[in-house]
Amino acid sequence: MKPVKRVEIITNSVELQEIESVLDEMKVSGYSIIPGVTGTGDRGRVEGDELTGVCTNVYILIACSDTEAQKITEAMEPVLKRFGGICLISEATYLTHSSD
Amino acid sequence: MKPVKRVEIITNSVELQEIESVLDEMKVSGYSIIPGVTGTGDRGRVEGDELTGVCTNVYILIACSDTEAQKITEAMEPVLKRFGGICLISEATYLTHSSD
Amino acid sequence: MKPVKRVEIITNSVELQEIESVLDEMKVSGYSIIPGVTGTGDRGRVEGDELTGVCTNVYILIACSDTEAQKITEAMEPVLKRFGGICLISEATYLTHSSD
Amino acid sequence: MLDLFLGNFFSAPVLFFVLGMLAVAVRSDLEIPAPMPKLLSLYLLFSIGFHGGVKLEQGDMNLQIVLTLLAAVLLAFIVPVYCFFILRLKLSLANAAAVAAAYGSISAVTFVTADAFLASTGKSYGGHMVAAMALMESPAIIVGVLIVRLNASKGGGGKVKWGELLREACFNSSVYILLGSLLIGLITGEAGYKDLKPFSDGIFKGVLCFFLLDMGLVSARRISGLLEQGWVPWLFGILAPPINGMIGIGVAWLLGLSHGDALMLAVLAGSASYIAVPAALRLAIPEANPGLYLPMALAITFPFNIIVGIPLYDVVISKVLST
Amino acid sequence: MLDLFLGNFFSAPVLFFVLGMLAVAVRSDLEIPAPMPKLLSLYLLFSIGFHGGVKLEQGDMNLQIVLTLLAAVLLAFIVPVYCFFILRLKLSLANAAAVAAAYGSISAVTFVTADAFLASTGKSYGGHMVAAMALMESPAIIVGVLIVRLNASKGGGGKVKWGELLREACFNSSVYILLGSLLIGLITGEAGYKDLKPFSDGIFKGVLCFFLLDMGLVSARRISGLLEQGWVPWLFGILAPPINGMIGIGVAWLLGLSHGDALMLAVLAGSASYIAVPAALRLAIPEANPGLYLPMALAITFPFNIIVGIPLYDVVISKVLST
Amino acid sequence: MLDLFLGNFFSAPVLFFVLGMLAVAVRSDLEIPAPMPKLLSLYLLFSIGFHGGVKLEQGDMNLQIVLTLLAAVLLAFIVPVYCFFILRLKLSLANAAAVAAAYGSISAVTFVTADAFLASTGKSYGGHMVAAMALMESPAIIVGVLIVRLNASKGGGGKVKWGELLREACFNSSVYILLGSLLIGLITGEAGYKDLKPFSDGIFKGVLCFFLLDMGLVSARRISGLLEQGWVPWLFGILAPPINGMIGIGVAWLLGLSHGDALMLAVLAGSASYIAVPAALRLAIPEANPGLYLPMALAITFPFNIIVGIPLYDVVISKVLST
Ligand SMILES: Nc1ncnc2c1ncn2[C@@H]1O[C@H](COP(=O)(O)O)[C@@H](O)[C@H]1O
Ligand SMILES: Nc1ncnc2c1ncn2[C@@H]1O[C@H](COP(=O)(O)O)[C@@H](O)[C@H]1O
Ligand SMILES: Nc1ncnc2c1ncn2[C@@H]1O[C@H](COP(=O)(O)O)[C@@H](O)[C@H]1O
Ligand code: NA
Ligand code: NA
Ligand code: NA
Repeated sequence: MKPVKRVEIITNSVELQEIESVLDEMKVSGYSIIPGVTGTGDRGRVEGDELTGVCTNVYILIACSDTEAQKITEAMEPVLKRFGGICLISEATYLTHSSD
Repeated sequence: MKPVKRVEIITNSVELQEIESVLDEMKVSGYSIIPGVTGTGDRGRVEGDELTGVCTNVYILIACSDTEAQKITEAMEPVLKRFGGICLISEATYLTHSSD
Repeated sequence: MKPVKRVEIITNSVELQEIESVLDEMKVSGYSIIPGVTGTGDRGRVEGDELTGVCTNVYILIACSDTEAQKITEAMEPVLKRFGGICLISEATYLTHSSD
Repeated sequence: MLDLFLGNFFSAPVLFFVLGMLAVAVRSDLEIPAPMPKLLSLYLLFSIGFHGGVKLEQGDMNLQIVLTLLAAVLLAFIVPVYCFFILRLKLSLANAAAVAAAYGSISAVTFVTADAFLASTGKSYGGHMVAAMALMESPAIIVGVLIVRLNASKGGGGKVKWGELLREACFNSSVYILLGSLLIGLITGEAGYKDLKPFSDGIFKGVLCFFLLDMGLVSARRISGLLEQGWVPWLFGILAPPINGMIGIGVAWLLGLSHGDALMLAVLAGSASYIAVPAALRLAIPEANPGLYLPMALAITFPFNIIVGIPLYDVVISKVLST
Repeated sequence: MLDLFLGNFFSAPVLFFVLGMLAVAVRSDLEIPAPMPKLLSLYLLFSIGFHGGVKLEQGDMNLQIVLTLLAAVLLAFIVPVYCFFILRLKLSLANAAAVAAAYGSISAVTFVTADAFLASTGKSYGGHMVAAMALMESPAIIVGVLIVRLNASKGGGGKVKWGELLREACFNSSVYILLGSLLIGLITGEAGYKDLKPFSDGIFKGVLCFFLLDMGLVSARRISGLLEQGWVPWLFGILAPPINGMIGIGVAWLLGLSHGDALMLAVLAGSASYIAVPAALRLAIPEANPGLYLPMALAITFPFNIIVGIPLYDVVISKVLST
Repeated sequence: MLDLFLGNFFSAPVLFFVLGMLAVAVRSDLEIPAPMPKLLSLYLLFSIGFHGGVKLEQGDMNLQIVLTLLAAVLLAFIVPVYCFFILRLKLSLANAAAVAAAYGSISAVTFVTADAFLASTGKSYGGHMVAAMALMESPAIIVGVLIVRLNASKGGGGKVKWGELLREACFNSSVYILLGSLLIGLITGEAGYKDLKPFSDGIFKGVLCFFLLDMGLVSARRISGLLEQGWVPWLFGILAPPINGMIGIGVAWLLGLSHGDALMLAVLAGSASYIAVPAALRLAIPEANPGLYLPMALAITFPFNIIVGIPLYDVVISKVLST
């Protein structure tokens, strides 16, 4: 059990590929994606009923170290500014298969 | 980056419309919805295999201020009492496109 | 409102039945499941595009007491070691229909 | 007569239903992934509604049709009331009202299966029976909620939003697609039918088989939850269909309906709702236990009707109408 | 002439579309669950593409076909430019460019509905019109993004990834499945067609009805969002289709196209994209409001074309081509 | 002979498969949204099982059929053992056992594609080959797990739940729906077949095309992961099918099977599982790398069989059986 940061990102699903490549470049040890999220925010309702997927959000959860969290939020800031969405950071402890 | 409350609500999907209208009336700045959640609780198993959607839960995440969190939990209490489900509040910090 | 632990488990969906029976045996008061999660970790990409469901993860959220959280993480450790995935524990407060 | 039962049992739709139930028994991982069952059920409602509309356009409106529709609605109001008084002997107010509402309403898939059964015996029924089905779906919801409100002690629970409830009763998705497709069938008539036939008719029985496979899975999964509820649900779930079915046949006999129409009315009266009613009750009577009314309709009454009820009603109708 | 409009309105596809719109009006809970609409749209594109390829294999390549394809591409580049200058009078740069791009592109479902309309009047169109549709889908995206970049003040927003954008314009899923199926139809020809006919042809119209039911739901849900946007979207959304349609008919007349080909070109010119273009613009012009360009194409122009536009273009073509 | 290969390559199902692979190459966003592929695969299994049952009902049971089924099961036990010893030269214990299990099992979609190929050459095969397929699906899972357990050092990993494993081997969804549909076809016979034909037969080839489009996407996406694994997976993935296929043909020759039955046996022996086996192994041999056994079966062997294997086996059978 070790302390980690929980970074949560919710944004439009068209942005997913971009964000994933940012995370992959950063070599974060792992992340999880929940598709099919709907919601409301400054840019109005995202109903998820479109044919395009343009109107669906995606939820990304990353458990990572302090420094990684720092880097991720820095990288996310312009993306969220341009495309909307939020990024939350909270505290947690971590139990993993590779923790010894 | 500013501190926020993370309010999480999990309840039966038939309640969603009601909850959304409560949130919209409160004018919370945003929220996200994950559909298709299953689970177990005091009211038994929610298997999600019905034709009605009666047997699916929904997960709602709201990042908001202290006072908003307070109001939401007050509004949720009778709903959860009547229809089941849970409401969790935790701490986080917040990075958003509109934060300056 | 009472303090609780938020236990989050993300692992391969083939493990779900096993984990659920562990939780049911422990008689935790409730848990929620989000299916269809994808992700990346030590065991590579889980794309979710297979026909088998072998390549999908599942997200499990349990709001429980300290001791329960302790027991769950102990029970999860060998499972995660064998099949991969992560387990996060964080703090929250709890509003529920049965809380009086 | 045994022939008829075996013939029904060994028809493809019923066998696929049984295959689904067995899959749960042997713990196979077979499943029709969501949301396909929902789509298949929309398709079946569309198909039956559209075909009903086309048939209606070809026949002509007469007094018997009007009386049949009136009788159908009347049944839908009366059945839940008498069921409630019986159920109240053993169940709580909310549960008795909810179960009564389920049994006062109808099961469209039972109707569709009866349609396939009837076709295999070479008989047919009038398009207005589809309208009867749509009309019978929702009154029981209103009756159920009324019962609870009239009997409930003051101050309990939230208030009922009657406007919402009525709107949902009239426009819930199954009533809506059924009546909508019926209307469109009525408007486009034979020409429209010819265009849509390969879709609405050709693949109909195959889709029904697939859907019943899922119904078998879903209903078998629900049985375990019922085992803790004692013998009351089982007794009611197995006796209500034939009794209500016989009431339906009685009405059919009074009105002088054809064999096919009589069978469909019996099936409507004898079946119980596990879609529209539970969806409405979950909101309107949250005190009632969905673990009771849903599996009773789904895991006892539905299989009973599919396997035993439909041929039973058919036999009785043959006897009764020939007198 | 009124006959034609009523005949179109009372055809099954259009009626199902209207049924979907009404469902939203009465707040029915009817919905075609995701991701079915996406699959149905893939099916329709496959079917129309495959059939087009088979038709192309049976005809022979000639100069008129080549000219038609060239003219189609030209239209797809010019229409968004002239639309932009009109829209810019009332909208912001990004919004004007985005709406212009949507209207410069095409709506495949409108094309498919026109196909069903044409079949019901006993006429047909050439397989190359499917190729024209594929070619007309993406140029407007590039035009839209170019417009924004050329007019934007320096330093605003991120840089455009032109490579990505071009790739997406050429290989987005609708263009890809359309051209791919067309090619496969071209290769397998009549023999392949016979094999696939019950799937690609038999159930086609039924699937179209189901899909239009969903389009009705989706487009009606979008209307409310438009009410806050004033009259500009409504005016443009209703005037652009007939005007662009007439331009298409003019081109058809110049090229001496057949009635069927002319109708399809008019429909392509007069329709607006609510799938490929919004998906691309959400990334490429994030400053533009998807709550504007998407519902304009989906909730105003699409219904207009389905209900009024198609028979209107047909009437005009009858008049024009007979001169 | 080249004709046969080209004829196969330019058939609609194979072309759609290639279209899917190319979509990944050009990074199109085309996808068949989940869970549709799962449903399509259930449909294909249902269709092939049901048709097999009907054919079985029409033929009669004889010694050759019994011997064929026995031989099929024997193959399914022997092939993974010999494959394991070869693979163990280069791979870890767990990986070698897992890959061997995949290749000892079968690919139903390859079988289905061979069915379409056979139909296009005017030949047919016996319904019992569907039973053979069902019987060949699971033995290799048990062999694979046994190998690991017998060779593993004590104390490693959890214990195997043999009961669970056997149950899953016998009742996993593909075996279950295949055998269930076969039984129902056997029971309902010609009459049931006629009823379901538009669904089970009419749209079959179209659904196969759509499904292969998805298989193309899925298998192409998997190739990249294989590039890091060196040449062993490629060599084995391309050599195993023809070798195992030839073993199948040898058995067919010994038993004197018809051309159609021989082809199906070759395809079963030569194909590898990417559904049932990976699902079982992920739980039973978690030490094995799913990034190895899954893409080998899916991205190398499946395309090989679809494009080259099936016509190859056909040619060899023509040569061998004519001697
Ligand atoms: N305060 C919030 N809490 C939870 N989710 C939010 C919040 N604000 C925005 N979101 C999510 O982020 C998406 C885009 O936000 P926006 O760019 O503000 O429209 C919304 O559709 C929501 O799903
Ligand atoms: N302790 C818990 N942790 C996580 N989810 C819960 C918990 N209790 C209840 N839930 C969720 O809330 C739903 C309704 O709860 P209940 O009303 O207690 O049956 C359940 O089906 C679960 O999805
Ligand atoms: N650091 C992390 N943050 C969020 N999710 C993770 C993380 N590591 C692993 N996961 C999830 O757990 C799954 C299995 O992890 P692994 O066993 O490390 O491959 C991944 O596919 C992810 O969905
Ligand atoms: Na009833
Ligand atoms: Na256009
Ligand atoms: Na094999």
